[in-house]
Amino acid sequence: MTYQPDRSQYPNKKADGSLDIDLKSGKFLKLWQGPQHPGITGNMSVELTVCGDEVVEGITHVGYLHRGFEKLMERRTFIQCFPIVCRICVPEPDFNEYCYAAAVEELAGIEAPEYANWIRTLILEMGRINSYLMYCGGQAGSFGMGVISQWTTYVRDLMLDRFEELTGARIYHMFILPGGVRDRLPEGFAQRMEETLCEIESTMSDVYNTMYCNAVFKKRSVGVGVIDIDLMDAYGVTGPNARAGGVAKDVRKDQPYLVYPELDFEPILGQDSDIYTRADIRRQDLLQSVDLVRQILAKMPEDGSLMAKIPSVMHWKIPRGETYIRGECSRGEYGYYLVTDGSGYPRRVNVRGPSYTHAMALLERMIVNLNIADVAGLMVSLHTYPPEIER
Amino acid sequence: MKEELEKRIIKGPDGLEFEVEPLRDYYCEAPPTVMPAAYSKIVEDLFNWARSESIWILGFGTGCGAIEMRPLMTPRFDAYRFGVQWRPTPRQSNLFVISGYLSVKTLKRVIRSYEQMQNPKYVVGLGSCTINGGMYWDSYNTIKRLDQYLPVDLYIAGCMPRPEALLQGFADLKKLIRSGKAEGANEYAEKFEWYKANQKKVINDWDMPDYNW
Amino acid sequence: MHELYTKLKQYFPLGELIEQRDNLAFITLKQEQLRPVILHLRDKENYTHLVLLTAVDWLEDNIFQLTYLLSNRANATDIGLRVMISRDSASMESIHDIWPTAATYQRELREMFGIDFPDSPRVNDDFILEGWNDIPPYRRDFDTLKYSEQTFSQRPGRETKDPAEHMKQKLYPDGA
Amino acid sequence: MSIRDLLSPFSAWKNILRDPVTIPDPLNDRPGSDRYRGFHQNDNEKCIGCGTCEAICQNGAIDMLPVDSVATKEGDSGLRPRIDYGRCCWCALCVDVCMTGSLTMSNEYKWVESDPDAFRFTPGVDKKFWDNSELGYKRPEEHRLVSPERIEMREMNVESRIDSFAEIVHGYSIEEAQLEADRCVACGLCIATCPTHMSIPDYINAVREGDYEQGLRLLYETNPFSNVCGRVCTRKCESACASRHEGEPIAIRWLKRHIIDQIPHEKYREIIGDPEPSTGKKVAIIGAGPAGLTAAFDLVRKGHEVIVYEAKAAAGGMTRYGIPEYRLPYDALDRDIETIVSMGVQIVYNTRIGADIPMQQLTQDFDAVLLAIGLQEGRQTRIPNSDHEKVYRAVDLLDKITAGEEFHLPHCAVIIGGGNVAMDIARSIARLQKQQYGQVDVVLTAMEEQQHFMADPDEIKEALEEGIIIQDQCGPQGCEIDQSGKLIGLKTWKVLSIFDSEKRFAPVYDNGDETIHACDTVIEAIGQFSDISLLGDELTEKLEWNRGRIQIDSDGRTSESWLWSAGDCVNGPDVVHAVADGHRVAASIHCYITAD
Repeated sequence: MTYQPDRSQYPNKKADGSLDIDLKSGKFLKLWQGPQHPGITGNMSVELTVCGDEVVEGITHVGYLHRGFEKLMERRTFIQCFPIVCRICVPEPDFNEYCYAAAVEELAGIEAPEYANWIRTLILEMGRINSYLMYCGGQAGSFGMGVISQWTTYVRDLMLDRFEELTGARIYHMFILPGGVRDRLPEGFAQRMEETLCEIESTMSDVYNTMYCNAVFKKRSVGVGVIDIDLMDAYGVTGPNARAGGVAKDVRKDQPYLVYPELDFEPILGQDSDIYTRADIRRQDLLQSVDLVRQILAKMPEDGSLMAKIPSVMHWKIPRGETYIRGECSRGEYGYYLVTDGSGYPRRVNVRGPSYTHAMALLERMIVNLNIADVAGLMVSLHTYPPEIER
Repeated sequence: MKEELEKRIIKGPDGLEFEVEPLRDYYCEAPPTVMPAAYSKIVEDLFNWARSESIWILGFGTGCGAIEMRPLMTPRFDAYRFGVQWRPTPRQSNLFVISGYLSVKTLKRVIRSYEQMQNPKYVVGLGSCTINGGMYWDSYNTIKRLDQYLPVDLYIAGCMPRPEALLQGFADLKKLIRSGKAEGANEYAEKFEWYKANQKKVINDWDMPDYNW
Repeated sequence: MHELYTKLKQYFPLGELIEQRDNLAFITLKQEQLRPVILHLRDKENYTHLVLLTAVDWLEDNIFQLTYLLSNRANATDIGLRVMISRDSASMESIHDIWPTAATYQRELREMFGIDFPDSPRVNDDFILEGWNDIPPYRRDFDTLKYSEQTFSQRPGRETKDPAEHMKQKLYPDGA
Repeated sequence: MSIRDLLSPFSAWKNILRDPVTIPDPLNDRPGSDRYRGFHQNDNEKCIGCGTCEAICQNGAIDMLPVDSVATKEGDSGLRPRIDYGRCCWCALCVDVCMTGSLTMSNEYKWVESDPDAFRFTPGVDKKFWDNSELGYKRPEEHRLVSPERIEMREMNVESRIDSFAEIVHGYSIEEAQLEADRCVACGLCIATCPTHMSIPDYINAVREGDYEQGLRLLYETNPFSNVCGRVCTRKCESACASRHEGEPIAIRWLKRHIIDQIPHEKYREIIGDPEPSTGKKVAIIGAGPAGLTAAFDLVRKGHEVIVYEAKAAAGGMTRYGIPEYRLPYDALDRDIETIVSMGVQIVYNTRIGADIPMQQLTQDFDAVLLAIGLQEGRQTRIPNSDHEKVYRAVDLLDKITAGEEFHLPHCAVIIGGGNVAMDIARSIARLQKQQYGQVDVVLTAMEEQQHFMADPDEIKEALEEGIIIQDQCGPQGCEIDQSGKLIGLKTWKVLSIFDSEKRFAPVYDNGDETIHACDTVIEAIGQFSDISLLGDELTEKLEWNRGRIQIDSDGRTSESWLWSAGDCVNGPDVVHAVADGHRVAASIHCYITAD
């Protein structure tokens, strides 16, 4: 028994395909979800036009977090850019550090030492775990299950403790810099990490029982927010969002970077492409990342060089060139397009966050005909972080 | 002006037509006034004690610092035991935590949210960005000094401050409130013209009344 | 990559090829060649995924470089198509009908670089900025520090001294 | 929908039995981790105020300001970083780049204030509760953002240089020079230490940019002897270099030489520019060494007529007659002199003032006179038998070698002295021995321990490589002569200490530890003095004296208003000091002669 809304009042389409919404008719209501709203992910907003309790049009508004990184980086030297890039994505900052460092290394002709690459991979996977844990809490919260986020935030905090002892900071680690990484693993790190991983696994099994095997959650997420397979390319969908629809795309496999070729894993695929499948893909991805962290700690060399020889950072110039570096973050493809012009400053940096396409064009398309109550759930299920949209 | 702010005639479900003028109907034009302290010091102290023990934060993550709010709301740091909790609407909140940098676009929303909060209300600035621009000191889109636009009671150093530092901040704020020094709302009312002038200097498309609550 | 380039060259006049990596190359195109090349790559060569669309301001040459980065999901290779357009009244054909998601990129370029994409949906709406009244901020001739100093007030009381100058004043003020 | 989906959420109830995870006292239970990047600390003893932290801070969070407790001195600007926590992002780039390792971070992170201006502080000066915190971020050992190692200078190996007077050092290639220049953080601490205050960071920047013409222009602003100083400068600047603290100092001297090497000599004049129009004033300079010629260069540029009187057949003074060719080739010196002459300086050679032209003549013919006669006479040890004909002064021998005069090359020489002149003569003799006798037999004795020799450490290292035997802590006691009157050796005693508790020269020997260094020649290289007989009795009488030296004021002016004195004869032997002196007196003379 599916809900059949009364669509007799719906607006007609105009010749150019847009909707003919006459606010004066009294049939429609404008509803702002965000920026100050509990049902929005971060500081952004969606301007909904509703008819009854169904959305007829949704327009994403971003820019509340715009700091102009791409401009600021143009007036910072290559080393000075390194601390600022992580701010582009708060919940998972490390991909910025990695992509930026890798782009600079490629254009400057530097190769990071192997040991540093192992540590980088470790940090990236830890970051993915964190991001997924945040997602789980958010997804459950968007459907009214507050307790899940209480659990996942706690275990995420344990992971932040590991980050803190490894990198010296909780959120903005500033640890991966062009040329290598800052420091080696602290004494006894692997063991404490193992304890944290066990805690995460046990929490995730609780989450599985209470969220994924929950009639309420299933009822609200199965079959809702389906991304058709033919939308994947048109809207540039990547990451778990694409894999939930059976598109086997994982940058870690397709264009392996760092030490991923030496790790044993397979991209996790789904079929149905709805909110539930995406949530489940992310849960499995999280567990896969837990496994990858274990693999990394088991396989990584005991010790090695941390930094490649880099030019003196005070006068570092990079010859003219351009490149694009991508990595598979928890939300999809994270990329840095870097252009250099032979000076000591980047000519242009463009950050391609996965949320850019997911939260703008895709969300606006998916939100139509959705129940107002499901808007938050859909938005979370696309796993978007506003700061990487507007940078 | 945006279409939805224009004056218009609306036909209600019962068939009656009525005029809507959003800028007049949805907002109040009265400027804020200074709230005098209670007549007796003992009563005022009692009020302040009560205020200090019920810090209700507006759930508006204006910048990166918002990410450290969630650990505070959850069992590990559990700010609730200190009388701190989060509310979804400004009407129920008395503390606005400005979590870091404010883009001009957000500043506009922050001002609206702040003005909608009930007196007495407090503002805490998180991190370098609220003090002197932080790492966005040369950005064209972020304000540099929060105290030019809102009265700030406390600043917490860090980029971003950890949950423990925030708890320290709440503890200090409580002391401030108890001692009767957290008079931001009154200061805002007193220097209302100055604050408005500063706000309007950076917000170019000011399409709302000066005071909206 | 070279193979593909030779193949494309049979159909279209192409500029130089820069092979950055095994799986990433950049090809420079004439403005009017962009649409046919993109359609060819998308439909015949399986470059179905638009990774990004962005611009680079070469102020000294009075040129905007538009970079369309296309990805072939099957063999995991990327091609960056570079189109140079004049900075004066910069305008470019929209490709939102090929990839709907391009409309977002075009909106951003319109706002941040001032490059027009006629017919692109909502291209003239405010996107990231609100009430912006200066030249588009990503242009090289926009000085963010200057703008910031003029618009926002910094906290007073900062001063600094140059070590060499300070030592001169302290140790050899008369210059010898 | 399965029954499981209804029941399984209830499994959460098992957490009822779990211990709470809440941290009881989060304000005190949670210190930052061992490498936490918390609030800054600065060790003010170690800090040199170079401002590199300020330069690298992308947030403009750091100001360099003077503090009361630190004085400005050589190698320490006296400034200390003040950090604005309204800007800082705790990225620790300042800690990473800190040239001395003085800047670190504690693991403290709680700081709340009502006053936004309170967040500016000078770590280590303004007392904070985290000042003594042990934990926190310190730069990891390997993590260097600026290379601590200098680019090695290519030079001739021992085999090919030992029998040759060809220049040992090859000079940097452009790539090497740029890498070395990149190491410079452009703090400018060196400028104050350089006697002539060359704009070192600027000309290093010119190397980095490849703008050698600008580099040369900068060099000539402060030093017309850049060919010379680029090779043999005592490079005091490198002892004030910020890179010295956690690595090797920048090779400032070699970079200077690199600029010189890159520009064809013909272009120098064009780059330096023409002198100012003539003023009609005349200045006489006695002595065509670095001090005299630098002053001449400055004065000629100002449009004055300058005549330099030189007793010897060639100009350059000690740089020509004292420094051996393998360190400073004559053509390099000639280029510097040619440039100076090309500006219009006239040098009258083989003319000794006092003997050929009386001093009074100069006072009549010129508006001002500069005495820059240097230190040409070698000091003697005055030990027993040191008046033997086979006991030489190093400067005399070096002079003969330069002039190409014949002298009896010793088969076996003992040198007394541990300074650069001792090294010069030892290595010159060694080369000649190798050329003529096929083997080196030179012993160098000095009173100091080897690590305290006055000589440049590079010189000592190279001397040892060339087969010179160094015997340190040997105090000369007398020359040994056999019955036929032939010199057969030098007797030394072991030195226990050289100075007394008040730092006065008062050597203490162990006379039981006696060594006879067998040899046929002893060479004394223990210092030089000036021959001031040229002044004549009348002038000597008139002038004011200070411990055997002419009394001068800070501008180099003597008690006679028309007479200045400059260079080694005032300051002791050092090329770059002489150059600095030349500038100083030139400025003073210019003031004097243009005043009336």
